[in-house]
Amino acid sequence: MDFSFTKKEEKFRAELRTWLETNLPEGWLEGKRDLPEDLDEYSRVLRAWQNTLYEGGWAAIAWPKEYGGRDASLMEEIIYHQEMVRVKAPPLINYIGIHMVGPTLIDIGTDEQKERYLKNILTGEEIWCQGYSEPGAGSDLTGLKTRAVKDGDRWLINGQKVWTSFGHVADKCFLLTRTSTHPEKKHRGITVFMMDMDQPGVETLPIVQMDGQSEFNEVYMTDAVATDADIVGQVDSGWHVLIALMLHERTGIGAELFTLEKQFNDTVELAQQYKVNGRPLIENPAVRQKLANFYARVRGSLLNYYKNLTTTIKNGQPGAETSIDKLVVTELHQALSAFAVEIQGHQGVLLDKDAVADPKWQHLFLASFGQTIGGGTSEVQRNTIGERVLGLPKDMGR
Amino acid sequence: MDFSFTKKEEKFRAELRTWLETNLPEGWLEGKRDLPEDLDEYSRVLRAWQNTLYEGGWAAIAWPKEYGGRDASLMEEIIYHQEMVRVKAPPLINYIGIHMVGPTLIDIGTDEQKERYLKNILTGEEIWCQGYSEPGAGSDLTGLKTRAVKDGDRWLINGQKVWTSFGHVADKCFLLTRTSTHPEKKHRGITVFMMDMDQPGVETLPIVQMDGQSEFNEVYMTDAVATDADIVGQVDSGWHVLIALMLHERTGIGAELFTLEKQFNDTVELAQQYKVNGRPLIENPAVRQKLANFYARVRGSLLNYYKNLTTTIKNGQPGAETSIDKLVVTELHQALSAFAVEIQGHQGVLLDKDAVADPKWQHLFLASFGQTIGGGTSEVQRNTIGERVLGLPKDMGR
Amino acid sequence: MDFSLTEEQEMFRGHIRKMLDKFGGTQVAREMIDQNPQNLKKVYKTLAELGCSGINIPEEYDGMDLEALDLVPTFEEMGRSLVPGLFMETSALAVPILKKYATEEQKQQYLPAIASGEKWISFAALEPFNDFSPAGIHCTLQQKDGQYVLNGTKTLVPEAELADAFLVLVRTNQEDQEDGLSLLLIDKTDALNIEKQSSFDESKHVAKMEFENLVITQEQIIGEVDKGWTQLQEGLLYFNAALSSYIVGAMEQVVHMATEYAKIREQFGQAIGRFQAIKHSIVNMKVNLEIARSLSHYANWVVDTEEFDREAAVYSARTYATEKFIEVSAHNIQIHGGIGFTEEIDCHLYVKRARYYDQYLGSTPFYQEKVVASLGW
Amino acid sequence: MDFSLTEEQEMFRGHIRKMLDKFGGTQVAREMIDQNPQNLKKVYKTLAELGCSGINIPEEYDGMDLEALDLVPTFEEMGRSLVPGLFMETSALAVPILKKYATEEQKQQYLPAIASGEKWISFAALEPFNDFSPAGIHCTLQQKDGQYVLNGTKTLVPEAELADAFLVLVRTNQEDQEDGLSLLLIDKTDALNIEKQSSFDESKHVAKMEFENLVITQEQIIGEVDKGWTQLQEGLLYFNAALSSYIVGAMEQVVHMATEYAKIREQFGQAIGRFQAIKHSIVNMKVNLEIARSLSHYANWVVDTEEFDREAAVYSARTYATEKFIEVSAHNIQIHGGIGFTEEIDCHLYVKRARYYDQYLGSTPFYQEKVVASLGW
Repeated sequence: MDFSFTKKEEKFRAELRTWLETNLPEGWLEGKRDLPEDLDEYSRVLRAWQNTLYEGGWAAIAWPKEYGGRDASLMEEIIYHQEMVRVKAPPLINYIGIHMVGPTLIDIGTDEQKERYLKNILTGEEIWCQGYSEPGAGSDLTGLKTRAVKDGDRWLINGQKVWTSFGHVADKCFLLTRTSTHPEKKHRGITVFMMDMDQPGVETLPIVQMDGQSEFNEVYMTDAVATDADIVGQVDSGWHVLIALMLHERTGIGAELFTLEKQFNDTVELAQQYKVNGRPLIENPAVRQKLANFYARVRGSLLNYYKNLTTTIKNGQPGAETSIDKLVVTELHQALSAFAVEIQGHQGVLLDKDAVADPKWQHLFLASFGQTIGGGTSEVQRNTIGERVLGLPKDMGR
Repeated sequence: MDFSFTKKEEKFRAELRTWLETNLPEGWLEGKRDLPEDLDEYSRVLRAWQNTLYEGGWAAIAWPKEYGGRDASLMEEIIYHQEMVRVKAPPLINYIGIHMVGPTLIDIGTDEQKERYLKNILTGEEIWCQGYSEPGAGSDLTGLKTRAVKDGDRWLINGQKVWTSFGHVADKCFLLTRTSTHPEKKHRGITVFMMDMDQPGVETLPIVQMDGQSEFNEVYMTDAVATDADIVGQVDSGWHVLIALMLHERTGIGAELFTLEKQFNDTVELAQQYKVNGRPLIENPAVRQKLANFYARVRGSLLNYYKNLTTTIKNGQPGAETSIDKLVVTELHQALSAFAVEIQGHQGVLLDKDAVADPKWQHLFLASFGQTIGGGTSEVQRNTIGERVLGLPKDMGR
Repeated sequence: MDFSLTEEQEMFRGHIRKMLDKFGGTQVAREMIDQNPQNLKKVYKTLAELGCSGINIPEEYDGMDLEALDLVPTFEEMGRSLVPGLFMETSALAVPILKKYATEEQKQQYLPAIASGEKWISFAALEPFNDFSPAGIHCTLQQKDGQYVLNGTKTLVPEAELADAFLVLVRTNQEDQEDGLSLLLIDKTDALNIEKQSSFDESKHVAKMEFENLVITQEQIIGEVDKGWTQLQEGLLYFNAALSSYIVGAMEQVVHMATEYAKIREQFGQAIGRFQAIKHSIVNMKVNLEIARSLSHYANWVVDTEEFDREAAVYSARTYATEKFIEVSAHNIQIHGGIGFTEEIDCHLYVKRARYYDQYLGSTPFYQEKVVASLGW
Repeated sequence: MDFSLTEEQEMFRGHIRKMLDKFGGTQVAREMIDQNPQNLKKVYKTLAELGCSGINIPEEYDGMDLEALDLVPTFEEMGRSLVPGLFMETSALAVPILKKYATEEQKQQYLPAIASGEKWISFAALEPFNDFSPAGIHCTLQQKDGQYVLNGTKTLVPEAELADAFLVLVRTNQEDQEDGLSLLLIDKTDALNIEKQSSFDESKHVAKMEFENLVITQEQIIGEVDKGWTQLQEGLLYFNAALSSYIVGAMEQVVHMATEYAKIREQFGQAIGRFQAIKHSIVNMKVNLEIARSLSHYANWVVDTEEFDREAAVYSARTYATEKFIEVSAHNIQIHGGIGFTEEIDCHLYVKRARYYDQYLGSTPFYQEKVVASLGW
């Protein structure tokens, strides 16, 4: 057991830190971190930030050097996430391109596809979204109904997607479609297309979330067009593409955990500064006990993540245990943000300009309800852990 | 809404209370409540107590007058349970006879059966046990494998029962057997026999529980004998008998709730008397908060029971809502007894003569684990509530 | 013993529900998010026409002289649709306090106008010191040049823009640690400095009020001077009993939503209500609802008696309700999955209201201590 | 970074497990219920032969001079089988205290004998005042006629009948509120008044010790006089780190039992592990186990460092482990159903041990306050 970083890793951290200090938008480190509210303006700024990352060689560190990456080790990825959380870096607008589409294409794409797409992903010239969920297919992706039908030398796509992140700014969509029907084996007959978002057959509508944000879209496809060259992998073998893709999603949960740790530290600070009739909350024994309880759970999840990471490094790929990380971090996010709002007492329900402490807490509390749903609900995670980690019998219906 | 008792009800309570004061074993009300440890002696004392009840007309108040009961109303039954809990009355050794077998025979028994059995149930001359669960049939009674096969004019019974309460002292067993097989409709083909326990083919073995008690038995039947006259209802229609029987189990959960209330009051007293370094526990804010929390839950369950009882009185029979009472009271018993042990700190793990407070808490804590299992596990109760109260779709496998 | 509402009470519930359904249920609350109180005002007008606003007002002041329990169906139905506004503050806080402590003149001035639905009263108690206790009240009423003047800041005053008057808790005595407060009734005038605050639960409006040398007359003081906190506790018993009913109504709708959705939503070829993870979660919600309902019905019965557990029962009903309301409304979102996280579906309205009430007028530990203390433990 | 035990440590675990399996796992603990310590003694002899008892003892005292982390596999495996006895008290409490505070003579006297498995040391700290804090320690060591005499009562002394010596916490200064205690090491003699107590967890023996004018020499005092509580905290860091490992091992066996039973037990025509109520309950147990394990591994690493979170990490590991051990062992009974409630199946052994350790040497709030205070919050 060894919790230290190697010299090489520390050098990597120092290099990134120095680069960030020079290249983050002006005033960012000092707290001037407002992003434009206007969507076009917002996406322009974030594309520019991604291009800055690209030019510094920091856009996709895990990619092979030949495709513009750094061949970064898992530990370096971890350090990368730690540093980005530390400086509260602007969001990566092409997250899906960098972390999902790119690695998948590098793995199983054709040479033409690599040539055509990879660099544009890195520079932010082409932003990607993913078209997975549908109104009737949430936890159960095999229920998808969006159909792609061959029509001469092109494919016509019809159907609806929901929860398409970045759909409103995306140029391309990594789209799951049904190309044939197998009532008994529903995961067969799925094909992944890389679809142009900018075409007459594609329409997007923002989804307004309960926290007032619109990070996701509905995407309606009416005779949207794609070609054979847009297919990832083989026709009808989309399920394999999905599995390959999931294996590349190696460290995203790490970023979540570092964010959780940061939020916990902020909660402690909140308790030290927030006063009830002049007395800081931290003097309240019940608050102290709850902080100690959260401390154990937050530290425990983080350490458990490191343990799973060690296994991942040794085995070369993540195991089903990572479902534990996802389950734990999202449920803790929810509990912690609720606690941070609750301890503020009656003024804790005031928002934005009227909030007494940092207004982020109220927003985090609302946003936390999406976390235990998106990316696989807690119920699905528990099934995965039960069946794949513990070997319990499979649920009905699958 | 009206929480008062009628004059008739108060008269009933006064009559019972006076009778108990005169007829309880000597010294009982003053706290001399030791029952013999020796099993034969124990059962002799309890049979005598039941006979005392019988002679006073208090053995089976809900039975019709013509069979030796009082035609008591539900409210009178409630008062009966309240008073019995109040004086910590000795256990009713023929509980199963009085509350289950008797009412079922009165409802669907033949005249001969009524004649033969009812009075002996009342006097305690014949103690009954129930033979339901089997090693492979716990929550799912349809899985039972004990077989009764016709052999001339008698039935030969082979199989094994577990969790047969009072099996070690019982004279008769209310026994579920399989008499025919219906793979698709497993609840068919079940027949209820009233089997003699005192015969060569029947052997009982005590089950030692985790709390050191042995309230239940395993019963092994090897060519045990019964006759047509011993069948309750019809051959192969035991499921209907079971349902009829369950409708008669009207107020048992009330007794549980009154016991819970008593234990909660005792917990408050414990907190008032138990000292940490000279200071009573009740001065500890965390203990006070938890007591308030239990107060709400205990009062809430009790009030909810009264609400369900009101519905029962209006509809003439209990609804599926009673599963809520069972679920809540057993889980609260568990939480409350754990709390009572926990607040005793390091000395809370000392037992019997070394216990610092009433040693009953440690025993109640251990016994509480059986409550969320016996009489339908909490999981089964939740299914019942979900399906029968809320109308959610039925689980798989049934 | 009969632990159920009467047929009349249940019939009354039917009227209210039908009326609120006509207004589109939560639509009224949603319009308040858009600063549009037109339908809310119509609802209140109808409630007054149905007699709701006079239920617990004595006949001599044009009311029906009924009891807290008779208000339960109204509160439960309002809670089901999350109707905001000042009904609870008026009928379950101002009215009991006026009945018990006001002078005959004050009663004449307010009670008939409340019964007829002409006057709605808001409650200005909380302050920026985050403490709902006598020590947390710094707004001060002082005698100066032969008259009273009021100075200080109130926060989180509900629906101030709709109020005709405010019940205000102020400090009149700096020495008294246990109380030293007084209750004022201040009519809405342009002289009042009211500023809308940004609320987490946008369908429940709150405002800040700043008092700067506001002149107050003796006639505006309700009850005994320096005994305001003590008198308020009596009013809060009625308010918290009512609040628990309101929340029970809201919880019932939440459980209903979850149950119905679980019956029709299919995943993995099954209605999701068939999965025990979902089924048992809804069952736990239902159990919490039923316990909350039983506690709340009893609280509304006991508050009009002198039973020893009067306070303990009311505060238990309040804390159990606020605590479980958050829990069930959060589970409701989880059961709905993605769609439960959208603004379009009602789920979020309930979780926001739950959070609002949980943090309103004292925390769970605050009320738990009151339960224990009131029982003499 | 490498968050895993080394191959050597894992290999060592294999030896211990094989050995304990040979003794029938929990059979050794069950024999203690029947007052039969023969196999327990054999287990301890074998542990000493394998070198376990000398792992963290310096080479100059015949030990292996390794670290707390190297004891983890042993503690986890002992926990898995609930092996009682004084291994933790000796190796994870007495040894660290002796190493840090004892005189060279005291070290010579005890450390080699511990390394070889000749001496096992019990811990007499708790008293009938239900308070594990300096204020709760009333046993008093006084100077009288030029010698020290000890008076008072200790309770819940573990496996006193098997101990060769006792580490005893006594008061030496009546004025000092923060400390004023001292640590003694008292060899077992017939003069000691030891009385077995009836324990809730019958496989973990405890006893009462009464001291009446017992003469103590200066050489029996470990470390500085009047600083016993402070010194003890240092030892308790090691002890609590070890305890968290022991509990992790026990929890692992509990999760294993539940998982395997859920795979084979059928009801309603299905393995019960297919029902989400059961499946998700076991998953929650597994998640708690893994978090506890991660906390405990880190605690045993950090205790031998000077990291700022050394104390916070150890006490977090302890409270998380004790709390979750009760929870998982209770769920294990529920998952087993009726048979889980019998004496025959091991379920109850774990829930009893869980309760025992949860209440041993301070409650969860006691340790939570230590966590927060140690971080300077």
